[in-house]
Amino acid sequence: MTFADIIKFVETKAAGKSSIIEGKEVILVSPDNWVEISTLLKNESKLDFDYLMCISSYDKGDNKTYGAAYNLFSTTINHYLEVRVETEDGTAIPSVTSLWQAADWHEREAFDMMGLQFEGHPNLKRILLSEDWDGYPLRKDYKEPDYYRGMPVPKDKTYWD
Amino acid sequence: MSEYFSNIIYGVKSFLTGMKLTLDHFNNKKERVATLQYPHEKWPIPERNIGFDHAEYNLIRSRLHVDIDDCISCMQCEKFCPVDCIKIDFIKPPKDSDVDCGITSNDTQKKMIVSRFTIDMSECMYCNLCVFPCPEECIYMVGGPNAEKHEIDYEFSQYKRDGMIFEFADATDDMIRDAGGDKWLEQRDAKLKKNSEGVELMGIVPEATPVQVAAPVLETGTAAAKPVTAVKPLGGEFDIKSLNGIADKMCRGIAKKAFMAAKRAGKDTTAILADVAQALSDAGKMTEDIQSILDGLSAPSPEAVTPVVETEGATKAESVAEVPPTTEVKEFDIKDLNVIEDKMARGTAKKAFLAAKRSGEDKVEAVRKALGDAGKLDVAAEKLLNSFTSAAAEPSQPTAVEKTAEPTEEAAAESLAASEPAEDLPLFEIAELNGIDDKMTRGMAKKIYMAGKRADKSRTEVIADLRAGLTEAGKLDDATAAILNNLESGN
Amino acid sequence: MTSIVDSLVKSFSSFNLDIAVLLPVITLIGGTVIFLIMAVNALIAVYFERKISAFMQDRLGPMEVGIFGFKGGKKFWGGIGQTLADAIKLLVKEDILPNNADKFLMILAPFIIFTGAFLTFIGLPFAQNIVISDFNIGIFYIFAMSSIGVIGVILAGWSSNNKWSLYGSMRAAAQIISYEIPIGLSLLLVVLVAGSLHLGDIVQWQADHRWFIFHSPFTFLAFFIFYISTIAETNRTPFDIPEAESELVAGWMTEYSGFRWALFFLSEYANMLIVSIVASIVFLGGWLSPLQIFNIFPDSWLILDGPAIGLFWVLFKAVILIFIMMWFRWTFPRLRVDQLMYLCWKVFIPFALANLFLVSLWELIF
Amino acid sequence: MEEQAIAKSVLETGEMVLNMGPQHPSTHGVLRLKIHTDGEIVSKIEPVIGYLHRCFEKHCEYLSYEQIVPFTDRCDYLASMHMDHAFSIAVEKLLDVELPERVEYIRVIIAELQRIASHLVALGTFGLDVGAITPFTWAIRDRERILDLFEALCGARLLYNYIWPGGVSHDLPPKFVERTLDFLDYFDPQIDEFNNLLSTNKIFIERTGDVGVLPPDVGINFGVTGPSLRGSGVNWDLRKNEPYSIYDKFDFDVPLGEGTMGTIGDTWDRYYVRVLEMRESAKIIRQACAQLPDGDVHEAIPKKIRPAVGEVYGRYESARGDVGFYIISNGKNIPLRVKMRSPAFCNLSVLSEIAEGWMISDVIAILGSLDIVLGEIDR
Repeated sequence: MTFADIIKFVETKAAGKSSIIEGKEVILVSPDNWVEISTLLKNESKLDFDYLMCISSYDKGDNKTYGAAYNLFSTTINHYLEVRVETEDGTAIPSVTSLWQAADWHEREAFDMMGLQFEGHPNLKRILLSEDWDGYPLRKDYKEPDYYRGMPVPKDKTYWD
Repeated sequence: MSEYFSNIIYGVKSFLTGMKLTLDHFNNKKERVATLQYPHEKWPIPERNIGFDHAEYNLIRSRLHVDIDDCISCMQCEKFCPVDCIKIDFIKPPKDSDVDCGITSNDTQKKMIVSRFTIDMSECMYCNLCVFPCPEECIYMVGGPNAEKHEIDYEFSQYKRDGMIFEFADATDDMIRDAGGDKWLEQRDAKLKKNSEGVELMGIVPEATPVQVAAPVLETGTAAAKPVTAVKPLGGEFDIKSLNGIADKMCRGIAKKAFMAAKRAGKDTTAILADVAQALSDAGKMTEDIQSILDGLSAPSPEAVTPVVETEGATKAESVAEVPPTTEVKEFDIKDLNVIEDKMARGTAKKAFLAAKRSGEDKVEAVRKALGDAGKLDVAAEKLLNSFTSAAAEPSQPTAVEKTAEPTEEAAAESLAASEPAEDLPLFEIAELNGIDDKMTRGMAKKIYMAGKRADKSRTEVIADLRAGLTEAGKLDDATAAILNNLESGN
Repeated sequence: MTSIVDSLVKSFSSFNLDIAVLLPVITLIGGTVIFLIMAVNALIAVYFERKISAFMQDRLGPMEVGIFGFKGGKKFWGGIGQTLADAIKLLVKEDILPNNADKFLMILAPFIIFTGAFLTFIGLPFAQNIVISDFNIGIFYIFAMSSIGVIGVILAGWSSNNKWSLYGSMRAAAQIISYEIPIGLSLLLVVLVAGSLHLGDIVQWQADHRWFIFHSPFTFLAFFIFYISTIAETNRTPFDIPEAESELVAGWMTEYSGFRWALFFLSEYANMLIVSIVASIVFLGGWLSPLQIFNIFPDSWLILDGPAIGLFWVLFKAVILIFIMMWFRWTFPRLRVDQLMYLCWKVFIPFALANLFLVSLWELIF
Repeated sequence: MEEQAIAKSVLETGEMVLNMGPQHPSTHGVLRLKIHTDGEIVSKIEPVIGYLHRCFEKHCEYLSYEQIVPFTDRCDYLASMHMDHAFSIAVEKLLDVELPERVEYIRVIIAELQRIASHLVALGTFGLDVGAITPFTWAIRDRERILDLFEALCGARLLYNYIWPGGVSHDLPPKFVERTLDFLDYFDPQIDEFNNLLSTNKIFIERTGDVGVLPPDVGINFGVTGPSLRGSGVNWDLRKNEPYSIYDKFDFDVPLGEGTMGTIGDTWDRYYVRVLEMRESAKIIRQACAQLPDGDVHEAIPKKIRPAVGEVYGRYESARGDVGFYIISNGKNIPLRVKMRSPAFCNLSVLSEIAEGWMISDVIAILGSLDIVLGEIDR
């Protein structure tokens, strides 16, 4: 199905629950509607998005709004959809682990790097960084720590510059 | 049950197939073995003469090198480096000053003096990204088509991490000062001092570090003749391995024999080279290639020669004045003649070149004459030779001025250091003596040093002791004397 | 058959020495000889193992280290000093005992393993009359002594206080104990036919009749069961699961280094030699010349059956068997624990038992 | 009663937690597996990753597009060309560049050579994992020849920085095509040798057949891609399904697991799919070499990469599976956000699903068959 078809279909099933971002082939879903939309995308046999390729977290740059971009694909019907869920800092996004197991680690990574909270995730803890790391490195307002566990973080090549 | 047995049979069959294969490899080891015994054999470097936008682009990923004479300090390479391992500082002379920054080989007038061009090869990720944007093609990785200039560096190792920082800028402090870079010098010296004191190392700012001023600190801080860490002498030290470049086995043997004999007689580099050349021509094996190798060995020798020069003390000024000829050799090298396409003509030209060189005539004229006699002087060759005459004429003026200016300055500094014996200089480190090659001598020197140290002697006293003790034992050779002289001058 | 100890006692008897003095002297001589055999065996076997593996893998192996400047062959068989250099390196290496290890047991374990291999050599004939001490129950003695090592393996694994070591030692214990059964059964078959536990007698029987491997189809099969089981017993690929380096790091040897580890190494290669010699004596006619099989040479040729020639034939056969072991190692992947046990309990033991029964029938009929 | 209680407390058997890695011979890098074991049987696996985290995505926010390419090299260091190619495809999508034909052909040749090289390492190390050492050195021996080709191509043997957005850094060196074809001729019999030594060995089949079966639906749900998924019989190859570059011009098959030595989707199938894929890659290279057009490879390289505001998700079939680059541009020469979907990351997440209940040795074999590269997982 093309993007327009998918939108049409989603609109008939869940009207007003999602919107299209202007000029892009992307659906924007609010966290409240995400459970319904995701279930629809996964389980509806006409959509059948069985393959969650990637969850990319991103920072809108206003220190407040963060988002996750879900790249979905259907291996049976061969169509593609990008869904974005944007949230204010502190508000959780419903986890889609129960639908796509692949989301497990991707959501953990998004939490680790961007500080997105995923509601209903079975094991939401840091995955790439150590457990006691402060802050979320991929946020635009992240500052590198001066010390980590009492060790100074090298910042400059003093012998060099 | 039948499955049980068929399994066993299949198993035995597959085992036998596998064992046959390995035995085959074992028996045919002659054809099969793929090992390359590294230090003895080296991997052939693939041929390549393709490139980004000109014919001889280098593809080897090895140590970076900069032809600093060609650098116009456009900062492109620094900008493109993803890991920030290139650091360039430059000083723009004021408009009214008459400082000539030189001309690149592409005939671009340089507008700035490169006061610092540092590459930290321990950070370099060999991505080659700095090489492409260079407008003057002066930064490249050694080897490949540049192999003539710099042999590819296989091992590429240093004893200290600092050794991986290469400084390519050759502007002296005076040049920088002339160009109005006093402020930059101050900043650099302050930075060096701070670094050597260990302040802000690894980001730690200690509350009060007991400032232990070690000898090397002062050395670089006050009397820095060359900025920052020493550049690795590109020609390398002249030793017997340098002769390995000679392809013919016989010739190499003769050369090495002569080398060893000369070395045992305690001759210096130039004398050794002369001996080697003599021995080879006696044997009738002197070819152009070998001559060019020997020339190459003598060309980058200023660094190697200087210690010898320094021992001669009084004759210093004269011998420094003799150095310029070597710069001329650089201007017009035998390799430049490779541009000549016709084989015969090239041969004639080279022969003439070598003859002129040996007799000390003007090489360009000699080559021109030889070619003219042979009727091979075509337009291209004429053009080439003309470019050399003009190139030799133009920049030689300012460099000569600099060269004459330099020694006086240096000599003044030297005499200053001599007249005011460095009382304030602390005792040097014992590690400084490691430069002494001979084991016995080194041991003796160290013993004397320790005795002096225990007796709380000053630097000059210890050095005097060393000199006396070593002379007595007959171990004070040129190199050791040079080291001692260096130590004395606080260098 | 006389033994080295016997001849030593005989030669010392002229000095009229007290037995309290004589005994330590003879023990010392015998012990030194055994230790030298073990050390030299390890040096040579390791070198050849490395070379064989290298050639099978299209490599060259060690090529640089020589002895007194002599590196060996220029093209392929170079680096003859490598194992010696490695041995020296192992001896001067820092000996590390983990903090939480049971230090006493950990120090003890390598010696137990070493002792197991060492004691086996006492009863092992290298040729006619070349045996340290000639037991009339030789085969039983060797079989018993070679099983001592497993105690050391278990101790080493347990005392290291490392989970990988524990896994390794448990696997080793299970494996060695299991594989002793097919080995025992195959040897029993030979004993049954030859009617003696004495290795000299077994060889004599083979001289009188024919080699055991060719005696009947069942003894032929028994040889392969014996040989493969001994590979398992010596923990070599494809049965090297106790030290499976891709799974258990190094199994029960994980925490050992330096000299203690060298003892393990020494015993491993000594065990290889032992089982190969036993196999060659019991099944391949020991010091009998293979030329005798064909019976085409005149009897006068059999003069060549002296101890030196005998030693040559025993070692020749053993070396071939060791080469096959190495060949296996560099060809096959490793079995899994349960498959190893399957192979032992469901393949080898039933076959060995059936063999034992059938060979008895064979003896009755023929 | 009391005796019973004492006996119970003494004889109680608990699970043992085993730390496999980060320093372990067969975790293929610095992966750590927390394994709960009951004897030899593994009851639970928790992969712990991040030991090789080098802040790739954070770096990308400070580097221009050209400068990111050498960093992508270092993600999957066994298939650097694929990473370059994947990133370049994503950036080209963002820039909307038309590539010269020659560039596309060169890229395909290089990418398929790289696929062979990467699979050789995967197969060799898989052999090591199950205890066969000889196949590893044979595989590495053949890989060296490919690396020689790459060295002639761009000077580097491992991390190439060769495929740039808009083109490639150098044209093919002289005789490259001939040397490549020579290599392929040499390489074909080597695969048979490899099969005889390892693939059909009874012990190897015992170790891998029927072990660690990955059902197709589980694989897709976990986001497993590449040969690991194709081993389960799922016909899923981006080169066929969503042809990028010029893969639609070539005739090749997508090998699938068939359960020859057990069940479909077992470890042996995952292994053997890679063997077959090497042959298919060779097929593609032969075709591409035959059709290679002339042209300038630097024609389409943009002087400055400044994409318009927008984002793109570029997909690529690397040796390990489906690589994705999600790039958000804000119109500057430095991307706002680069997210890399690494195939090995998803492939590894399925390990605990398929390896639980097997023995320690099997966990090693299953892990080896997933062919992970930690540089890519941890980024």
